[in-house]
Amino acid sequence: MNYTSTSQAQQQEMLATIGVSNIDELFAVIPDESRLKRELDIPGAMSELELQREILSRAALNTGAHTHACFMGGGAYDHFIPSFIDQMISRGEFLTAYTPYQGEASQGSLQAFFEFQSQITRLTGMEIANASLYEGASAAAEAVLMAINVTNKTGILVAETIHPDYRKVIETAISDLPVELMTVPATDGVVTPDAVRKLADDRTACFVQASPNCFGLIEDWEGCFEALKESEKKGSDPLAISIFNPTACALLKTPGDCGADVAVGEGQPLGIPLSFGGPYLGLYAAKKKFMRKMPGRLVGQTDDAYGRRDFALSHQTREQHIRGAKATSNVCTNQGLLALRATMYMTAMGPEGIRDVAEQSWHKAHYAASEIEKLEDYELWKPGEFFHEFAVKCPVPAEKVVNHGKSMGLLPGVAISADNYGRLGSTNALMIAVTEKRTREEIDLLVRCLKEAKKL
Amino acid sequence: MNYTSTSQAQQQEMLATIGVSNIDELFAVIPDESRLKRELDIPGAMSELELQREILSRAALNTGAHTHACFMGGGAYDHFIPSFIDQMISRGEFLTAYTPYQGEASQGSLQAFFEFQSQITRLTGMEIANASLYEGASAAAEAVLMAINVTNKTGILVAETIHPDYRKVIETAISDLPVELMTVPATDGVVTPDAVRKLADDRTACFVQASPNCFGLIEDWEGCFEALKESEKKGSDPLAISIFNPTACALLKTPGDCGADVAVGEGQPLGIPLSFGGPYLGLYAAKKKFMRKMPGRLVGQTDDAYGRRDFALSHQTREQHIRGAKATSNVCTNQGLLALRATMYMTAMGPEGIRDVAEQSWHKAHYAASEIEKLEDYELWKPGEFFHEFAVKCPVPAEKVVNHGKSMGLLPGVAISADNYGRLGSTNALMIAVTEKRTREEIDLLVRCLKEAKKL
Amino acid sequence: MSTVTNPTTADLNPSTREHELSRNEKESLPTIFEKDSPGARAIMFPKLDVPKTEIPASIGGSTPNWPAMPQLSVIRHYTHLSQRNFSIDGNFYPLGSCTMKYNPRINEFAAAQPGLAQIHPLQDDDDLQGALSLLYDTRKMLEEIAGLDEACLQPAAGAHGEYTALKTMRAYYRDSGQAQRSVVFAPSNAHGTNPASCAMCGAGAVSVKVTEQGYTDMDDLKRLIDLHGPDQIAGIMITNPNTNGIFDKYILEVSDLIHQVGGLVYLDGANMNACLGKTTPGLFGADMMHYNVHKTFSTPHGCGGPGGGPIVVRDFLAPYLPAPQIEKDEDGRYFLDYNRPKSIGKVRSFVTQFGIMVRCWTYIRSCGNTGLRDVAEQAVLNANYIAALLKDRFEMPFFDPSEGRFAAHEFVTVPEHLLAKGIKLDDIAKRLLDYGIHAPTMHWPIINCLMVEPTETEPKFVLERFARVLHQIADEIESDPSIVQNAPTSTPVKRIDVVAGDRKPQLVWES
Amino acid sequence: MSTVTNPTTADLNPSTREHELSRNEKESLPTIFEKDSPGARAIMFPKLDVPKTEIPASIGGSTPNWPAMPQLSVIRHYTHLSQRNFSIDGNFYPLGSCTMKYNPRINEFAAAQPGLAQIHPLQDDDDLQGALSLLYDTRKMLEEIAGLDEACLQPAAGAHGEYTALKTMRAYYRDSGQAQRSVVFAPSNAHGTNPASCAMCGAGAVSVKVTEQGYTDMDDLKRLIDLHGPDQIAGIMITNPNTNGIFDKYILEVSDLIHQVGGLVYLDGANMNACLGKTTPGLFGADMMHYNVHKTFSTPHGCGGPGGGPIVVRDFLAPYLPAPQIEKDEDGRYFLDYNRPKSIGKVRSFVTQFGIMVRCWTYIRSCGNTGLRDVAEQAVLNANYIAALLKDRFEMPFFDPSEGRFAAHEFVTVPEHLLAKGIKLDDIAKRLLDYGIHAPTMHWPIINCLMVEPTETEPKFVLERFARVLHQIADEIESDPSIVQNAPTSTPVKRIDVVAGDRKPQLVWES
Ligand SMILES: Cc1ncc(COP(=O)(O)O)c(C=O)c1O
Ligand SMILES: Cc1ncc(COP(=O)(O)O)c(C=O)c1O
Repeated sequence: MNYTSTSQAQQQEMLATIGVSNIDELFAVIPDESRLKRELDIPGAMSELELQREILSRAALNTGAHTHACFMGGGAYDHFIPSFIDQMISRGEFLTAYTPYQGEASQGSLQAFFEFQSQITRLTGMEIANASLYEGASAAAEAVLMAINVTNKTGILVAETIHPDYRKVIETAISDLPVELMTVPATDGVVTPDAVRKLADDRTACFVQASPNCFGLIEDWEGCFEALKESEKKGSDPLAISIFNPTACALLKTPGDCGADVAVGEGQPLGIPLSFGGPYLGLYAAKKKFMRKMPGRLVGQTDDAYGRRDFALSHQTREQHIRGAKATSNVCTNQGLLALRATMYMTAMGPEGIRDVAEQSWHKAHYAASEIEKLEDYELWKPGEFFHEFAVKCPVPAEKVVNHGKSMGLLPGVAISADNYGRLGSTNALMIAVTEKRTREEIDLLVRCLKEAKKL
Repeated sequence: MNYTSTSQAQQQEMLATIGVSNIDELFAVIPDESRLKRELDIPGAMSELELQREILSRAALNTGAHTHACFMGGGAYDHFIPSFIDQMISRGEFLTAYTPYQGEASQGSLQAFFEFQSQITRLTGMEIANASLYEGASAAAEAVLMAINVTNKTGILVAETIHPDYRKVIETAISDLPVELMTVPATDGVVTPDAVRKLADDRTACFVQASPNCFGLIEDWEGCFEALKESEKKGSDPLAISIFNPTACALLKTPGDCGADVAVGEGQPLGIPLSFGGPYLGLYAAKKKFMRKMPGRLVGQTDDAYGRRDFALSHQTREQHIRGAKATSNVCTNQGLLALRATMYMTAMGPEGIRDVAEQSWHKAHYAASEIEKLEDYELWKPGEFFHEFAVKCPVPAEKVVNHGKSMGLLPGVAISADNYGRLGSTNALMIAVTEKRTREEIDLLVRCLKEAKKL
Repeated sequence: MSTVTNPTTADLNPSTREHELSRNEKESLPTIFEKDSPGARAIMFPKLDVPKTEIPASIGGSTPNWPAMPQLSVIRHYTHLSQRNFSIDGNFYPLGSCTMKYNPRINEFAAAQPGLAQIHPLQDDDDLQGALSLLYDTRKMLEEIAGLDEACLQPAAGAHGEYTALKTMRAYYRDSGQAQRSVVFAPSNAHGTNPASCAMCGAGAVSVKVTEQGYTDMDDLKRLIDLHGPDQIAGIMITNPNTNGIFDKYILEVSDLIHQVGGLVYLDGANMNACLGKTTPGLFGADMMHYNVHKTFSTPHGCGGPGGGPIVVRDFLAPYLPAPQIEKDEDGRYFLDYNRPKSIGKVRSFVTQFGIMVRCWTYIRSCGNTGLRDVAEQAVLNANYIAALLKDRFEMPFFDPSEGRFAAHEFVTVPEHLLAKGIKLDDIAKRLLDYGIHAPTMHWPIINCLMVEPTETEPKFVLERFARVLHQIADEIESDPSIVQNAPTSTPVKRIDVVAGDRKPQLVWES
Repeated sequence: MSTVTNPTTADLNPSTREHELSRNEKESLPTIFEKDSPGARAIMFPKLDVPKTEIPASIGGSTPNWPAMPQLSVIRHYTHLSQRNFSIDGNFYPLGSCTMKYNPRINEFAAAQPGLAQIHPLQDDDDLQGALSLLYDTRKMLEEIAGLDEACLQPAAGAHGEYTALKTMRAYYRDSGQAQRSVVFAPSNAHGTNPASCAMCGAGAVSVKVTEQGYTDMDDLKRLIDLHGPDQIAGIMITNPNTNGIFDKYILEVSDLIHQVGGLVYLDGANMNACLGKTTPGLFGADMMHYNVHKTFSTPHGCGGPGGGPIVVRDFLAPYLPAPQIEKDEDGRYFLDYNRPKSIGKVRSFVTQFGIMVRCWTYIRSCGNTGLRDVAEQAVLNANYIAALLKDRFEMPFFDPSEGRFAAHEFVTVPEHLLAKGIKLDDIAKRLLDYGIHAPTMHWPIINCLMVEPTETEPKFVLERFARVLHQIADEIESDPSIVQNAPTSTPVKRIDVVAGDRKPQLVWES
């Protein structure tokens, strides 16, 4: 079923109008040696009935948050999603519209993106925000590229404690550029202002710091960004780039509160399903002065021919389709529908609702941590405040705990070994995330799981 | 969460405008002894998060067509449903609209119902159809009531082989009326024209016959209706009422082909989920001459003030809100959204698609029957042609087969014992329905199940 | 057909274009019968994987006939159709007696779960404990809210509930040697389904007068009892709050009187939204009642249905209810009980509008005990608030705060002063559509009235805007009646000629 | 705020009403910031069931601030917003180079399955064999359709694919001692992402001329190779069929030339819809390519995204692709392979736009091998058909059947004759909106052009109507240009002043 509907008789009529006798004449320009003279080696067509069956049977091979109580985080969190979102987002007028270049025919998406931008700025305490990038890590890389572009400097300071994937994506992004990445080392799992002070100098373009960081710990953005800004005296004007978690922003100090120039983050917690890591939502907010340097689409409020308020894409001259090689980024297709999900989520939850999510996640995570600390041979791996995720040092390899948990209907967390955390990892370290969705019963079961795993 | 949103301060403003000081003043008229002075004894409010959890856990306690290959029928069939229907039907403009009394604000539903009526007439070979009744059995009862009303006669002939539930619903419907129900006996599982001839006389109001009947057998509508009409000579003008299966209509002779005056049926096979028996869809079609006697809403094509085509409810003077006790029926709320599902299904499938469903169901059911017949000690219970459902006589109680099937991932069929089929049932009889959704593999598994069950 | 494949001028005029309609389109939309794509298929099937069996000519028929469409055209067709409807999701919908409250999406989530939507009605009880538990809970909660003893979930809508209850009532009388009792009273403002249901049950519906203040006319009731003879009285069908939008002051007197003569009181529960947690039918004398779960319990109206009409009755009537009943044994196992020898039988196939009951359960559990009471309070407050904002200009026979006469959850207005300007009630209703507001219920229970029910889920600003719009329409009528007489102007079609439709009925597509 | 709670005249004028908008509403819709319902909650949470832990003041922040809304208002807001969009589901959408084909709903069904939508990206491979099998299949099918060796599913969109491929290319050169190769050619009609991606990879994008007939200018390419020096050439990014809507006649010459100087050929796969099963990039010389699965493979555009930009490369480039790769071992077990020592690293978190790849799998398996070829054939036929219907009146520089020059799956027209009447290209585009048709791509690849891509899923009658409408618009321009100059008139807003928006930018709500 390929969704075409033109009958052979109709095709003949069309060919006659064009003035050819068969479809292959239209392809005549393709050089003979470039023609595919066999059938593609992929299976034959399937009916929708067969597809439904096949998809259900593949899906049945997976366990996940739908079958197990999920304590996994590491950048993707199992939050509650209001039921209406799936139904609303599947409206064809949202699902099947293109980028809103034709403003008159796209006021729906434009206004939604404008509201999204406004909500993100209010959530992060920043001045402006774009209408989405691919996902968190590449948004962070875009921030670094903007910093290079804005400052014309070469020193990229990155906190040791940003998530290893974010670091890799930044490394890849700058790999062909004449800049240098320097790691700001952590003490007890967080970076200190002193460590920043030591490395920031007249070549510094930016400093990137995540809070919560890759151990779930809350970093001292305020102190570190202040330390960074001291390098102004050394003749640079580096950008403070914060990587934030949008849920945490409703409870803790925001990037804006702490003096960030740019705030990037993964928007998945805002009503987006886990979906094996994508499609997610890259959030990008900044100070107003970077408006013309920012990547991604911006929607602005404007007027129509009758002077009535409406919305349109703004500052398109920053973008690749106008500016080509001089564009602020190559991004074109973004994550529009996910931004819509996020704005629906934020509107429905309201600030109080997001605050509830953040508070309950906080309290439940802290309850879990305190119960785990009571267990013999288990301890929190790092000191310091955390939000809703924390690292536990287990007396056995974390894999063992994870496997035991599965048999109990749990996904106990993310084992952060050298495999995924490199030097930062440890065979016995388990990252546990607790969202508002987890019940006390499930947390208690997790604690039992840890207790039992030790003895296996 | 009760979905209200008025704050206490707003309530105070509103009360002040009304001129009272608290809400209870508005309820003052309720006599003291009629006031509920305690809290309702039902649980406290639940959040959506808790509801999602609770619903999923209750749903998980059920097995069904989503977990087992379903060979159950008996009035509800596991057919393929195109994926788009669920998404389209959940559009608020369909889901949350009222009955289309305000035509200008309801052209969407009106046109859809008009198209539905038109498709049902073409499917059944009848001249007109209404926009739905509750479900099949009560639609059959409505047909009998119309026959009484139209003919002013008292004899209700009912084929012995209509589904026992339909019979019960008809019995209940006429229980307070001065009419008499007579059973037309079956021979080898079907009613013969002769049997009809014997009972039809000058008092006959109607004759009700289902095909496929309660054994899945195809009845001789044509012959029986002709025999019925012979009673015209005896001074009556009875109505031939056929109970049809809409899928079968795409393959077999239709009620219209066979001279039915009224055709009623269960519309569930037209894209409606099994959903434990409801909400389903009562189909009601008739000859044009019964237009003013029919129950249920009718949508007609008409014009607006500019003479442009539009649609409106038609012949409302038949209905209870205009005619009260003289209405053709008491029906008010009907099954609108299910009629929408059905018309979406019929439009998407197209006549060829429904024919495919009917043909594949036919061939697969006949394959299953022939394989079962090859089994030792199993046989088809009744001779005669069947459509997609047939009764098997098992060497063991049918319950045993059913239970064995469950352990193999099958719902092997409906055991038609005295419990549900009364005199027509048999402990060892199993009704097996095979739709286009069943694969040869599943059918072969069913055959194995029967074979094994014998030995348990 | 020709509109589809051949260019026509209509096709090319932006205001009468045919196939690709923007959402502002105000013209007729082609029917599926005008959209042929020969040979197209929106859905295909797998190749048959079993041997074929010939279909005997004696039983075989022909394939039905309507145009084929590709999947894209199907999607567009229904998308365009949907865009031509008002709905709660898009519009304020103050239809009196219809309780057009918000339909929560968690309800839809619930009913769509495969473990609920894909279960067969004839599976064994043991395999459906989750489903049966939901039904059992629902049954019990409906009993509690009614203040009555036993619920039956079988009826598919309110009218079906009336019918089922009347059948139950008559079976009870037959069984207790009072088969002669066949007179059923209903106030003159009763909903049309009440007398129609009586008729279906062979019971004579006798209309009782309503007083000027909108209550049951006790004198008339007494007169009628005498007239028909006390031992002929089966009972009364009464709506409370009644369709005049007020709690019937004499409800206890009415039920006492009926009970005294040996009759039964049936409560038409369409207006239960005003009662939830504040009173129960049991407390004001009802012996039986129906709910409209599509009103009170937020299940969607779906362009006219499906609904749910569960009934609840007192103990002594329970044996006559349709079978099966949903029960729970001592071990906590749920089961369907078919063993009801005195039952009236069945009023439908299978057990109930299951998907609707799942939504009903979800809603009641969402609200919770005090939340339901708050629903009733807010619904009543909202109705009175609008009434108060309008009363200076819109005559309200049954609303007078100065005399302590308040509305329940809805109110009735007969705008005589405006009608005196020569306009028709319809004109006001159609003009409301231009403001994006669905018309209230019209001409019922009184000729020339509007019956306004805002429901509890509308925010205050929506109520205020509605009042302002009605004032504005009153201004329009006073300054230039043609404005409302030409309404609606912003709907996809202009004023529809319903009468013409009835004169030359065309109920199916004719090409 | 005041618009919400206080009556204003605007609020009462049907044509400027504020809160309850019918679908014909042509006025501004209030933003969420104008819809405060103080204290309202659309969603509530359960009571906390664990002891509280105090939040230290040193880290605590304040609650963000925007208005609360009840659930009904939320639903209405997004329902109303949606009604202000054109979409494939509602409109013909002939956007050149965007391949706005029908987005099948079975794709959405697939991606929404809990077993696919609720799996965590860091679960063990063994617990995700279903998910990994879908990705592995997708990878293999994309390799086959490309005629290249190894696919990488990581990139989130076409531009991201370009970026990933260029990074891969540069890593390959570095690893093979040719780090100096940094000149990347792109024809002057290349999509803006091509040079922008080059810039992000520190590669100089050099523009190559296009001939009058729309092909790559071979002479210019040779000249540029000489100019920059053969050993400086990293490669060329080429789109084929190109953005002039034609298969590049010289594609083999181009790739041979680039290969001769040691460069690589990158195929921008935006136009793969015209190639499916008819040719492969591998067969015309590409070494690497990206797909836009939101174009070719029917995943929805979602108001701008998400997309998917998987790339496929030849064997010798594969070691440099991002990790992880989806693999299958001898036992048929699927796993993620992180062991790629030469990999460029990562271009995103986790593995891929999983939900999009599920839709892509579903679509490819739905079409099947020959079905994909038929897609390409119908897409090309449809484009040529429209071009043929329009060519007498709309100048087409690259379409001339009499000379055997046909369109691929899209075509470009520069309506000079009409523009000469004093109208702007925009006027035609906006006038199309009035007919319910989305505007084609404009001013690209040539100033003043329309680029029309109908896709294969549009039925013939839609193509014909589009042609008729364009003829009609031409008539309008010839008779009275003001008609098109004042367009659109039937959209919710009139012609938007984009320039003003850029002058006084307001990018967030200010109350
Ligand atoms: C007072 C009253 N009674 C009965 C009914 C009939 O209920 P249903 O439409 O559910 O059959 C209605 C419905 O509008 C009603 O308002
Ligand atoms: C030719 C061409 N190349 C590249 C792109 C960019 O792809 P994406 O939007 O998926 O990033 C596009 C998108 O429109 C395109 O048309």
